[in-house]
Amino acid sequence: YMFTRPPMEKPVIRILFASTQLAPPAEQAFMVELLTEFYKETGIDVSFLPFGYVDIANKLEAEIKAGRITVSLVGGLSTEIDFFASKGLLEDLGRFGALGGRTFLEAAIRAVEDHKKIYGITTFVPWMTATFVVVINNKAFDYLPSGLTKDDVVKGTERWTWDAMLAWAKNIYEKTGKRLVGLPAGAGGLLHRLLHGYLYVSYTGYQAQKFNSPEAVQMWGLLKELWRYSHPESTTWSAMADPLLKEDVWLAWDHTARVISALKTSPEKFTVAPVPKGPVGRGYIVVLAGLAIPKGAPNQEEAWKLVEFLTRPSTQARIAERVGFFPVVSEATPAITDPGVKKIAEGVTAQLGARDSIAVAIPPLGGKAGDFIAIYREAFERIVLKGEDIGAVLSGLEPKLKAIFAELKMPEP
Amino acid sequence: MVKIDLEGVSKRFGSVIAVDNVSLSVSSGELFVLLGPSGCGKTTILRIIAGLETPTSGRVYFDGVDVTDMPSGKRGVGMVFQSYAVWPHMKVYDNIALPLRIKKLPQSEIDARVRSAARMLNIENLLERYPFQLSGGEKQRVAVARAIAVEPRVLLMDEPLSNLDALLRVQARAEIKRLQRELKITTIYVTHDQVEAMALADRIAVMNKGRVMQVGTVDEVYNKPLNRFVAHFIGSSMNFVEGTITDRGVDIGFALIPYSSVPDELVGKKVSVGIRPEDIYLEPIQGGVVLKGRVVLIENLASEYIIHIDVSGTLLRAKTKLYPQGEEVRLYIHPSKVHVFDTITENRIHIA
Amino acid sequence: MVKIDLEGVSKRFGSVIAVDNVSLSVSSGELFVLLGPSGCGKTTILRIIAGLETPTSGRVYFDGVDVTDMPSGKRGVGMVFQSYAVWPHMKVYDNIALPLRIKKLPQSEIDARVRSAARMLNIENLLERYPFQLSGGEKQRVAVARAIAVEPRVLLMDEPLSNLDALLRVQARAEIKRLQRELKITTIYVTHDQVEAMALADRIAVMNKGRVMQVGTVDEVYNKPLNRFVAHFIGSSMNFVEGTITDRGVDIGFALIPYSSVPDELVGKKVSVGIRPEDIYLEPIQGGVVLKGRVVLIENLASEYIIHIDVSGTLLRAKTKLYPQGEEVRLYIHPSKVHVFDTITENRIHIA
Amino acid sequence: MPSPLRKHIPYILVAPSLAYLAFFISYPIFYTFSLALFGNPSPMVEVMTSPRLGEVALYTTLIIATVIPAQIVIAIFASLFFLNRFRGRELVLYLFIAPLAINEVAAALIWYTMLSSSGFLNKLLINTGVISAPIYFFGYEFIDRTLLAIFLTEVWRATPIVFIIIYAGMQMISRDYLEAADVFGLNLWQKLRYIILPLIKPYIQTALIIRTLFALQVVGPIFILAGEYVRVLATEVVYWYSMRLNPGVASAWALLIGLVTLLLGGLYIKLLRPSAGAT
Amino acid sequence: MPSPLRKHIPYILVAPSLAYLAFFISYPIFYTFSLALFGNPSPMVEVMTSPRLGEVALYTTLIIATVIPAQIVIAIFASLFFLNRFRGRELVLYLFIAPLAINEVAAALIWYTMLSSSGFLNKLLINTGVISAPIYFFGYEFIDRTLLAIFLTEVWRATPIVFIIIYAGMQMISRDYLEAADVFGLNLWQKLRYIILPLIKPYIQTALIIRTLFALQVVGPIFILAGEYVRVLATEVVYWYSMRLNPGVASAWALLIGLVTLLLGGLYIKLLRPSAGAT
Ligand SMILES: Nc1ncnc2c1ncn2[C@@H]1O[C@H](COP(=O)(O)OP(=O)(O)OP(=O)(O)O)[C@@H](O)[C@H]1O
Ligand SMILES: Nc1ncnc2c1ncn2[C@@H]1O[C@H](COP(=O)(O)OP(=O)(O)OP(=O)(O)O)[C@@H](O)[C@H]1O
Ligand SMILES: [Mg+2]
Ligand SMILES: [Mg+2]
Repeated sequence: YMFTRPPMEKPVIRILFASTQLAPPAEQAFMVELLTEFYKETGIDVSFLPFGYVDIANKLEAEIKAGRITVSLVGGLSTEIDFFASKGLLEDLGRFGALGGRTFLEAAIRAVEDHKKIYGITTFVPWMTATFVVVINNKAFDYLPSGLTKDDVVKGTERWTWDAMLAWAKNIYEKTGKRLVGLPAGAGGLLHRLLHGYLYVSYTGYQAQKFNSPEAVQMWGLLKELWRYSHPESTTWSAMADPLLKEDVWLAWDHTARVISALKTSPEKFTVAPVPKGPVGRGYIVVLAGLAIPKGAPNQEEAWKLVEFLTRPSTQARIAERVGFFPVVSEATPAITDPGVKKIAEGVTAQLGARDSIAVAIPPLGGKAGDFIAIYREAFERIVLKGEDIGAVLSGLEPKLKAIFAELKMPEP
Repeated sequence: MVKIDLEGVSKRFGSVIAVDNVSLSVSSGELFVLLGPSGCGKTTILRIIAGLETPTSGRVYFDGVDVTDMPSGKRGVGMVFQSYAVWPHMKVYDNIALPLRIKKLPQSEIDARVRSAARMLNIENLLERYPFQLSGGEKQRVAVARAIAVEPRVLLMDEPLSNLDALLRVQARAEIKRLQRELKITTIYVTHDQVEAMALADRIAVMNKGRVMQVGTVDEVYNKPLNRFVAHFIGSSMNFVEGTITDRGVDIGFALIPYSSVPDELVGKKVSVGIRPEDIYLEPIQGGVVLKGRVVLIENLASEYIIHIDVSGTLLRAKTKLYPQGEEVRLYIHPSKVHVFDTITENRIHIA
Repeated sequence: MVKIDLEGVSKRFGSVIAVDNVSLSVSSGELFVLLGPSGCGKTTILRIIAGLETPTSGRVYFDGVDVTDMPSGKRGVGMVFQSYAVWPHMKVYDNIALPLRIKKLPQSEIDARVRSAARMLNIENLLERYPFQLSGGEKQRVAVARAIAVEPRVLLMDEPLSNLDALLRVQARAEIKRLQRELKITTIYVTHDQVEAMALADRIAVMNKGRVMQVGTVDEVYNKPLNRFVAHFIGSSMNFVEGTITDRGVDIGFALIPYSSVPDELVGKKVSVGIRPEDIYLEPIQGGVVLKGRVVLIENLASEYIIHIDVSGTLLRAKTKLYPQGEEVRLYIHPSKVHVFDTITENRIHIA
Repeated sequence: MPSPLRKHIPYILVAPSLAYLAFFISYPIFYTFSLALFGNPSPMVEVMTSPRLGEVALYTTLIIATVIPAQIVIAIFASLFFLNRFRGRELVLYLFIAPLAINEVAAALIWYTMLSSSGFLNKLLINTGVISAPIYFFGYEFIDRTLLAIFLTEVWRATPIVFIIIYAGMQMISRDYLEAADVFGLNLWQKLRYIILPLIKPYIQTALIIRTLFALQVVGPIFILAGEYVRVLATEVVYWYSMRLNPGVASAWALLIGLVTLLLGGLYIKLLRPSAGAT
Repeated sequence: MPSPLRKHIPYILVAPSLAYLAFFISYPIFYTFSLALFGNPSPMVEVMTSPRLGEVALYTTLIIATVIPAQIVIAIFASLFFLNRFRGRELVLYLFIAPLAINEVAAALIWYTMLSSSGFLNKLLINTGVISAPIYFFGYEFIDRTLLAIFLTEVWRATPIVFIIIYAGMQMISRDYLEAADVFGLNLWQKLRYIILPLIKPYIQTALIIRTLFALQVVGPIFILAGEYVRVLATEVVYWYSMRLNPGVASAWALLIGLVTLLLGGLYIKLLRPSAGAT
């Protein structure tokens, strides 16, 4: 990377920042830009090193063992940090005290608390987040079913349920003759997240525990029904931005990163809403990235300064605009200038801040993640697409699901 | 059974004029031979008649119908290519049979024709071979067999027997002639072999540099060559002597060839006088002019001799079966076998 | 300047025996002609000498050194392929020049040799053309020019002039002969043209079905053919008459060819008697046997006639320059020009 | 080259390349085998008993068996067409070859966009009144039409390669042979059947091998056009490798691709053995 | 075919295919252009001013400029070698072609496994005492060696295609021409230089075009062997399309690939214009 460093005036402190996130080149470039500003401000020269998750773990372990630690700050998903913590690789950040001028979102705080419960230390500071939202073409509001208002949807009230969404889709279909719900059921789509992290949680309270249960059967029934009003091309869509823009669909559920381009292009067309809730609650997945300091790391004070810099509302706003990860502090959203990004950020904030929400994390299954996902997708294919008997399919797949967790000696989430 | 007419046909390849304003008429059922030096445009004319080449200008007629733009396959011609163009991926049998199959002849007829053509060319035992397993002459015979087996309306043969030995050539020539006569196939035959040309031809066209120099029967071309080129080209190479026409005949320095009726306007004209070696006799002939010379060299051609004779400083070649007795010889020339050409235009001067 | 020896060379292609136990010896600097019917193995022999084909058995020696396994390029041969094998992607000039460039001759020498070879074959004006822009005869001349320009130790020519007209052929032939003599290049020359063979050859080998039938000078082969095949093959096709040897000569039914000293053991033998058309005279000759016959057909070959004569039921052909007067003719044959062959072995019987 | 000694020269000349063959070619091949065959359960057994095998075989066969013949036929006719020298030939030729330059993923996207329910084609047909409701090409319910779209995309994108090879072959046919065919009255079809096709057999063979090879490896376009629901050998490799994180089973599928390729390759070589005489 | 009327026949015969050309070929091409060029900011402008362009150009050039020439050279020598008929020839030939049947991703994985620090090669070398510490081929610090690994993988995997094409070409050379070369004393190199190479120019051209085309599209192996640190045109397409979900910029990169392909294709055609005479 060629960028001209400013002339060295004061003695420079160099720290290494290893991260599993923002590895793609353009995001790296953005980080370098951001860190240059940090350097100008503090005189601390940060080297940003994108690494694979396994590599960081190995590196930290080796360095700690050898007693020669080079990395001062680690960025990663909360689940990855969980793994580092479980190996005792992290410092307690409790001693640095609170960061002023920012309010962390409910869900973020909860995640930090969870870790504290297990490891007894503050393992990380929330850094940024991503989640799944519902994006609505404003035209759809003309077809709201009785008993549902725009406000319900935007604010995510009690009445904004999966059943309500079904009624809405049905209403649209009956009035327009079109199937305007969109789901990312294509090859690269994240449909499985909708299944285990949203619908299952909303209907059964768990991602996997009650895989084969009457509640689950009810949920699948709803999805089958909803599919009838979903665009048939959904099975080829891996991201909803395009179908939304082309108005192939009016109601779409997808990951924030996968709808952002639609909102950036035509922010005025769309509304971003939290996801609907189910009988048990508003289940949703939160993907949270955090910052941690390795045990015995050099220049910890400087690292903390960097943590402060990265969680500042203004920095958070810029991250949201440039790389599509969303703020974890509520002050950041108003600072976002791009109207599309801002809309999503509002949706995310609404979702992360909702009281009845059940936030779950994607279970860290390592090599078994693929098998886990495959079970949900197979259920979808057989129940929804092929119309097989719900009970039979679920009973058939349940042992496989249980086997995964048994093998990993993990509780079923 | 087709009459072929070329009308002012020319063909240029870039700056090369391969055929230069040729008009020809080949009668129906005729065997017409094209003779001429290498590169004079014979192949090009055949290709134009076959429809493989579009003339740059001029028209081609079959039985009076303009076929200049008719696709080759529709013209009903059979052709022996100079390069044979035997299809390499087919056995000899199939090479000969394919054009017949295309015509949807019954299987038995095809088989009969293939075998009869193969018999004519002595390749019956090669029918199951691929072309790469054949010698040069064998390949050439396959090409000939293929062309005659289709019994075309027009047969075009481009040096079809050039790679055959004398015996086989005589045999094949006779077979071709027989078939051609029997089926009355209009045939145009390119050859370099003058004996072949004479043995076969109803008429001959002598070409040079893309032009037709003379068309006529063998006799006409041989005995009354229209110009020096034809005289020189046909037969074994002619003796040429410079001379002048006088009122009593042609004065060639060392002799006077007497002519009785020399038109006045010709007197004094510079001429080239051509005499064929075979027209120079070592024994007296009736009405012959006598020359005296000295034998310089004798070439033995097994059945005859070419005798080089110095006649007052001019070297003449005589072809004879008799071995000359002694060095000094007398030569006899008959005025009717002497060809007189204008030195400048090179055209024949008729004189008797 | 190389002496070439073949020792019991055979070549089979699958079940086909192309060359059958041939032993030959070509002297250094000799011009040796291979003659024989199409498919008799001439090309195969050349290819074996060139090193393009490994003999199935037998050995090849150059100056006594076994070269049977020597790679072609090392043998110092130049070859004119029957199919020309002119490289299609090179201009004529480069085709002729490439082998010289390979030899690292100086540029000026290359240019001189290319131009001189081109001049010899009358293709100077074609040097800048690609092969596809040439006529058949022109391509053939390029192949010849390429082979002679390298001035090889051994020159192999496979029907090098078959596509040229008579005049050019005579010219080219003379040039080749001159060059060959001058540089003393051992040359093996395949031709179907007997006139060419006779004009060029120091010695001739007559082949048939992969075997050598006779090797000798032109005179030997023509005048003393070792067997019926050679007699039949060489010269214009011979008249054959069945006969029996008696103590006074050979009885051919309608005449007796008298011989003075017939060995006793031959008397009563059935023989084939061969007489060449050119050895049958229509005018009296000294010591000739007289036959009476009736003219059946006269073929006009322009400079001479082939006269078909019925002699007591046997058809004889005579070649003559004289047109016969009347139907009834007398024929004269000289016993020394009569060839006698054993009817069964077909070998010559020496008798005088 | 006659000498018995010279017969060894090629061997000596290529001793290094033989070592290369032995090591760099054989080792990786054995490695794939071991990855695919050993394990508990053996991935290969898993694949062979998997319920998806039938489906995969069906779709793979369907695509290979329609796309490749179509491409060969189109390429042959295009080659015949381009052998004629006509005005503007070069331009048309370049246009015809142009799709080659487009990435397969890009090509699939283009066709997806063109054929999707709100795409160009439907708009055109609706606006011109040919149809009133859009024709769906994509989605699980319309899997037959999706196959058609895959067919079109593949043909569009990859025919030029087949064309380049076959065209090169046709250009090599000596003009003499075609002229002889013309003279003897073979029409275009007969010329094709009796002269051209037999002579370009080696090219058709090359084209078939190369195309089969690549057709068996196509993943991106299928994922784009059909999502997960048209499963072929290659998508299984990717699926097992990158979604299921199971290199063993992925290798087993890859090995199957290899086997099918070799099998078809052998078949082509057998069927298209050049006639003995064609050099 | 002389007739002026017949001159039109090809046009008439292919009217449908011309329509096909006009619609199915041109439209998608224009579509890519529009996707790549229009937008705010124009993706093309974004690409052309992106700081990655230099890096991408460097690596793309490096890979193309080493892999393809190496493949052509290897393929030419392999073809020469396989023209000799020797015992076991077929077997060696099949072995040589075999990598063709291996999926590119699988091939990359195999090589990764073989060359990795704990892989087969290092084990072999360490066990035989040639080296004492493993040689690293992969990782950001060893990017030069990673390029070598990419080179090896690509050459291993894709040379057989080049070989098949060039071998077909060499087999078509009339034996006469080679025999004439033998007789006139051309050695192997001279024969190659003066006779064989000029005659197989069209094949080398075809091979170059096809290989360049595919080399410009290789993604999987690069991701596997080099992670994200060796950026070439094709990886940018995939990156922007599936990681950044930005079809505009992806199209712009794809268009660049197309342009480079056409450019190189044009160059090959120009440089390898067959000598006027070679039919
Ligand atoms: N590859 C082959 N397979 C089988 N037979 C062959 C092969 N090559 C040549 N022959 C046969 O070998 C014999 C000799 O062939 P060769 O080419 O030497 O004849 P040739 O005397 O040169 O004849 P021509 O005068 O016709 O050129 C022929 O009968 C020919 O058919
Ligand atoms: N494609 C071409 N480009 C340029 N010149 C050509 C082309 N084809 C033929 N020619 C020339 O046209 C002339 C006539 O060629 P043609 O083949 O008709 O001669 P030919 O009389 O058959 O000669 P040969 O007896 O040698 O076969 C020759 O001078 C030849 O060089
Ligand atoms: Mg000719
Ligand atoms: Mg021969």
